[in-house]
Amino acid sequence: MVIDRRARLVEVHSWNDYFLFTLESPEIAPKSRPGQFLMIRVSESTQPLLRRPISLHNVEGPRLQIFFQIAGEGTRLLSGKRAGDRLDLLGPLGQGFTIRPEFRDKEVFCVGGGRGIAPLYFLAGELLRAGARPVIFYGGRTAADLPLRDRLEKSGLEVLVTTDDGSAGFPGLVTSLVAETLKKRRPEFLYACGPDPMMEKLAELCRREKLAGEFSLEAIMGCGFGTCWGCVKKIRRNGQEKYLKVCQDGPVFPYAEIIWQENDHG
Amino acid sequence: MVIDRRARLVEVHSWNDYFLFTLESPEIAPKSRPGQFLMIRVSESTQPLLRRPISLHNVEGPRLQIFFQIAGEGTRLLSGKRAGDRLDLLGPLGQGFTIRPEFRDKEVFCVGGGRGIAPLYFLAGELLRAGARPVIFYGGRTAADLPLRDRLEKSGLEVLVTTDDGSAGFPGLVTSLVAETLKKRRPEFLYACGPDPMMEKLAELCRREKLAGEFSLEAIMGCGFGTCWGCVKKIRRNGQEKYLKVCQDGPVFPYAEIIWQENDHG
Amino acid sequence: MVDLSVDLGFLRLKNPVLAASGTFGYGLEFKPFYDLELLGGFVVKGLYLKPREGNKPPRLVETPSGLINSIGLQGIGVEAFCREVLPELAGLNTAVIVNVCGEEEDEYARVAEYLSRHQGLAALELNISCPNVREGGRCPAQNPEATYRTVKKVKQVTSLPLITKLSPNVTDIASVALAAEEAGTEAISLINTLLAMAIDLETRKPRLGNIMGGLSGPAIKPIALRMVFQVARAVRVPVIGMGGIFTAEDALEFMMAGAAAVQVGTANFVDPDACLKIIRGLESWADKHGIKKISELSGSLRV
Amino acid sequence: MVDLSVDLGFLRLKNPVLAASGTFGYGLEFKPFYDLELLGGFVVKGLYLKPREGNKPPRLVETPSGLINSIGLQGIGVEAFCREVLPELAGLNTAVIVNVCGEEEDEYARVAEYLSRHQGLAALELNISCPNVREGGRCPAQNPEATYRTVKKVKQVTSLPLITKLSPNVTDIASVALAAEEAGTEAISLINTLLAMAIDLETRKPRLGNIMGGLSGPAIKPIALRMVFQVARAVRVPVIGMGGIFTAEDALEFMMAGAAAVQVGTANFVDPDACLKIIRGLESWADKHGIKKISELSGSLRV
Ligand SMILES: Cc1cc2nc3c(=O)[nH]c(=O)nc-3n(C[C@H](O)[C@H](O)[C@H](O)COP(=O)(O)OP(=O)(O)OC[C@H]3O[C@@H](n4cnc5c(N)ncnc54)[C@H](O)[C@@H]3O)c2cc1C
Ligand SMILES: Cc1cc2nc3c(=O)[nH]c(=O)nc-3n(C[C@H](O)[C@H](O)[C@H](O)COP(=O)(O)OP(=O)(O)OC[C@H]3O[C@@H](n4cnc5c(N)ncnc54)[C@H](O)[C@@H]3O)c2cc1C
Ligand SMILES: Cc1cc2nc3c(=O)[nH]c(=O)nc-3n(C[C@H](O)[C@H](O)[C@H](O)COP(=O)(O)O)c2cc1C
Ligand SMILES: Cc1cc2nc3c(=O)[nH]c(=O)nc-3n(C[C@H](O)[C@H](O)[C@H](O)COP(=O)(O)O)c2cc1C
Ligand code: FES
Ligand code: FES
Repeated sequence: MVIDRRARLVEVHSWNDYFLFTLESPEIAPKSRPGQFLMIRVSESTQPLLRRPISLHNVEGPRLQIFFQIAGEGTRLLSGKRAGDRLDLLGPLGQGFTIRPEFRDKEVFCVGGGRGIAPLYFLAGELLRAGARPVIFYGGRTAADLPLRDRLEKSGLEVLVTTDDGSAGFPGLVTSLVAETLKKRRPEFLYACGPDPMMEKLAELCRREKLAGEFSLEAIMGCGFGTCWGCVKKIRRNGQEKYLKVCQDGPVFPYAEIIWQENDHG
Repeated sequence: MVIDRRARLVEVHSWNDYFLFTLESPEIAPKSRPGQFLMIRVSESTQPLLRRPISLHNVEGPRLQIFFQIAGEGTRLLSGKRAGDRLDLLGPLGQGFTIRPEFRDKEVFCVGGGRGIAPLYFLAGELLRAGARPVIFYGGRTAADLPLRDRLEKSGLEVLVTTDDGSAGFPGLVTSLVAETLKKRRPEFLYACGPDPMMEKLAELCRREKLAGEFSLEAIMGCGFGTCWGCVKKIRRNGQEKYLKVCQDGPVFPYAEIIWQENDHG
Repeated sequence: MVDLSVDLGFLRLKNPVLAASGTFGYGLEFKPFYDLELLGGFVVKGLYLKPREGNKPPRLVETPSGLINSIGLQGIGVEAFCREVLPELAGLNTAVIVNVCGEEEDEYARVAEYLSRHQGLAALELNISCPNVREGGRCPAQNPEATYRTVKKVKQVTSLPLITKLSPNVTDIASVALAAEEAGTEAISLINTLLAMAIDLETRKPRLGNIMGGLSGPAIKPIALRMVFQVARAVRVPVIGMGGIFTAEDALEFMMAGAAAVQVGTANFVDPDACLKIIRGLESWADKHGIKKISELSGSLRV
Repeated sequence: MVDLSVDLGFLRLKNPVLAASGTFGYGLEFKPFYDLELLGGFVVKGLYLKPREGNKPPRLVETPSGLINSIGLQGIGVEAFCREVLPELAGLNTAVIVNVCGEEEDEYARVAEYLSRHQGLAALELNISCPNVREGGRCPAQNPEATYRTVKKVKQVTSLPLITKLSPNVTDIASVALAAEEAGTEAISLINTLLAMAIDLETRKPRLGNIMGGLSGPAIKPIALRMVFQVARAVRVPVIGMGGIFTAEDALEFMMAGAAAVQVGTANFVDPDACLKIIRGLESWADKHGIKKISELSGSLRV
């Protein structure tokens, strides 16, 4: 866990309100694992006050990438940065995804909804390196919400695409495609990142199919490094239900531990 | 008094922390008089909250210019704008300088300290147009604080320059040069804009020399158009001492009306 | 199209947006920016019996997302107001409300009485909550008994509807609201500014000539919203909410928390047409969300 | 080079900067960022007798230049703290202070008593001002009598120096401070958070699971500074100021207003090394201004 106040923004790609940043942070990049995240300072003033949590999208040597969507003021400010600017990063934070040796030569599903695709690219790369066969499910509202489709396909990954409005790939929810696919193929493990309702549905599916898996949760974060107790979610662990910190105990949790509460969706 | 939310920033010049912006505002420019000012929105967020008062530095057709120095967060944000950006202006505001017909063919002194030079360029232009002979006194701490020297001289104006450290022009305070000059030359009127201590000294000088004049005051402004009563200064008018609004009754006042209070300097 | 009108019982507003006292001058200052009749109404600057000088400058200091002011109710006094300004406002087809001040309880009553003899006012707003005129920022609204007494006295001398404006500088805002209600106020408005301070390190002096002042603006919105929520649950009279409202979304939060109408203060300085923008924003939010009457939203918070 | 040390009478600090309770975990979380011994000290998160679950999420919401939290003092309880954490802190050459909580007056005393049996603590901070654990945000520090009783009770069971932490949600903060002083507190710290609220328009629900929460950060600084000024003028015991301190300049304002030391809260989230930066900033400001001892600045405001 390091503060890098001068991470250089090397390259910016954008598609409408989606952005892919390449940053140089020789202190943070080499320590990073898939599923971990950064806390990024988006303003020099007091407005907005807090850093913003953004997943590690990819790492290569001293460089790291992030992929994000404009959701509000903070991400809008972030999107205004230009190549050459310096960013203030804190990271890498949290527990990443687990990659087990027994995944070798096995299929594993990686399900991303919307901006939830962000950490799965890094994950898929590591899975390939570990000899596993990742299959990416990538769901969006419309074709325009799938900006990473090309990038994923070009990496030699199997990518199954869905859109709510049918403008690209399988028409319907990504969860439906996963359900369909599970009828024919049985993966060793399922990773997911996306909106809570998507993940809740996936959890049901996995439970029914007795499939193990890990999901990455979002929460509003005060600090990102375990000190404010602001980001907790109800987690069932060792037989006990407790508020655990998404930033420190997560953001990745075995889905079976996650207690989906209706009030947590908003 | 108009709100122009989309005044286009046409051109930016800068010298260290001094900036000259050319803006296109066909609604505001033609209505503007020297000594009037704009209230400029510097941030889209709530920080800083208020608009910033900046004098009209010049006007030509639908274009206007402002000249400002970075003093804090607001002016720093303003300085970050680029050609092509749109600015949100409110103006023209306040009572400008008075130009009397009897100034024709007479010498008038215009004394500017630091950023206080801003409104005097516009003023000098109008004085020339009215047939008067403006003499500019331009004081700064060092040569670097006199970025407009060239521009003024190229306009065919008589420009007398002073620096506190002697790095350019007459060494010493601009008030000393005015005092020296008054021993030899007697202007019809004296205009001034600059730090309070400079103007207080000039007021004394003018009083002693029985010279009429108008000074432009600064005050922290809430609204800029007379509604908050936040910008008041003690003014002696019609035999009464009253708190008048700098934004609406000023910023230009006959110097004899201004009551210099020690506590108002900071 | 949504019906924006709201009925306060004693007063029908064409929309729930009023400009707040002290931030809207005597109203006329805003004529260059828009037609005042588009407003639900406006509250003119606080008036005493006599003209007032106001406090020593500097009177303003900006703070993070906020503004501290120590104007101290500089103004022309109620007589000059009725003579010079009121005739220009009286014919307007919008609710014109006067903010009534007093050094002591009697002066409130005398100002109210004086105003009641004139035509053209929709209501009086009793400003028992200004932190800028008494030693240490104290005001009657910090005390339920003083609140009760002042409201009662004023009610006795005027038949104009009374809105009592509360101070946030209290331990228990609901108890003050209840005291005002018991004394007969027709409505409660809140919040006035929070007592605050800033220091200039170089001079080692307070940044305000008056040492302390009142904090307003977005910084205080979360506190104001909480207080409106607490008061709306406690009283039966309508509540008019304010404190840091800059957007239609801000206004909607106050309405959901229980406000029947809102006031917009500091925002008028930043954007002279802030009230108008907020009214338009309410309209489009309501239309987008299929709201037929804006008043349905008041108190619609699900807790 | 300025002498940064400050003497609180009962405790000498190497510099006036403490990390505030609830924003610094149990201290250990900050070890990756800097050497904790560089701090004047730190206050660990509030502790009850037993472990506590804390409040229902969401627990945080950002507001203009501020943060509302409704953590509700989730924590491991004083026993686990003394067993598992304290041994790691006890040897540190800096002031380690524990923030003491209680459901009722007795629990405060029991937590204090339990802690007093252990080595390694410089002082206790009595948290009678948390708005997140009782109905409607109420707390003992809203009442001078309850404050007096609680402080008195705790004083009877501990010989550790006591810092009483006050709530800003009061009409007259000085009267509460005086009550704490009379009951024997060695110091006063203030302010805790301001009771606040935010609403999600789409769900029409409060943004916090707990409905209300406490506002902190730069937004509240002007209010905190005013209260520190009022309290420092009223009491003789040292005052520790906090509320929105993000920079050395902020800290200096609090000292000039009368604080002997300061605490840094929310800033620790934004910049994990905020305290360190503030200490360095104090040093360079003092050197630039020819200040020999930082403590000279306390109460140096010219009014
Ligand atoms: C561990 C983690 C990793 C993340 N990784 C990515 C990523 O790689 N790419 C990406 O685009 N986004 C990511 N997010 C989400 C991202 O942090 C939020 O979109 C962002 O903080 C919103 O800030 P804002 O100021 O733009 O919007 P705001 O105006 O603050 O909020 C806009 C909306 O988003 C909600 N929101 C605010 N903060 C969060 C949050 N932390 N989590 C979830 N919802 C929030 C608000 O309630 C509001 O409805 C991640 C979140 C977490 C917790
Ligand atoms: C009528 C008028 C015309 C002006 N014209 C110009 C101009 O043409 N060019 C130019 O460079 N500046 C001009 N100023 C000054 C300019 O408005 C301030 O420098 C600016 O508002 C400071 O904002 P900031 O956010 O950068 O600094 P802040 O951080 O707000 O303040 C920096 C310092 O400046 C002081 N200050 C803040 N606001 C004002 C103010 N309104 N007047 C005086 N001091 C202030 C503060 O107390 C502080 O000491 C003018 C001011 C007025 C009142
Ligand atoms: C400069 C200024 C002057 C004010 N004058 C008055 C006043 O005369 N009477 C009054 O009741 N409130 C006065 N207020 C308080 C506002 O009406 C309002 O209650 C407060 O500012 C909170 O709302 P806001 O955050 O929208 O500004 C004043 C506020 C400001 C900023
Ligand atoms: C997330 C969070 C948790 C807090 N927990 C505690 C606590 O356990 N005990 C306490 O006395 N104060 C607690 N506080 C209050 C702070 O210690 C401090 O009084 C307040 O936040 C104001 O300072 P700041 O603006 O610098 O944060 C907490 C504040 C925050 C933001
Ligand atoms: S974000 Fe602070 S503990 Fe998780
Ligand atoms: S700045 Fe508001 S009255 Fe002058």
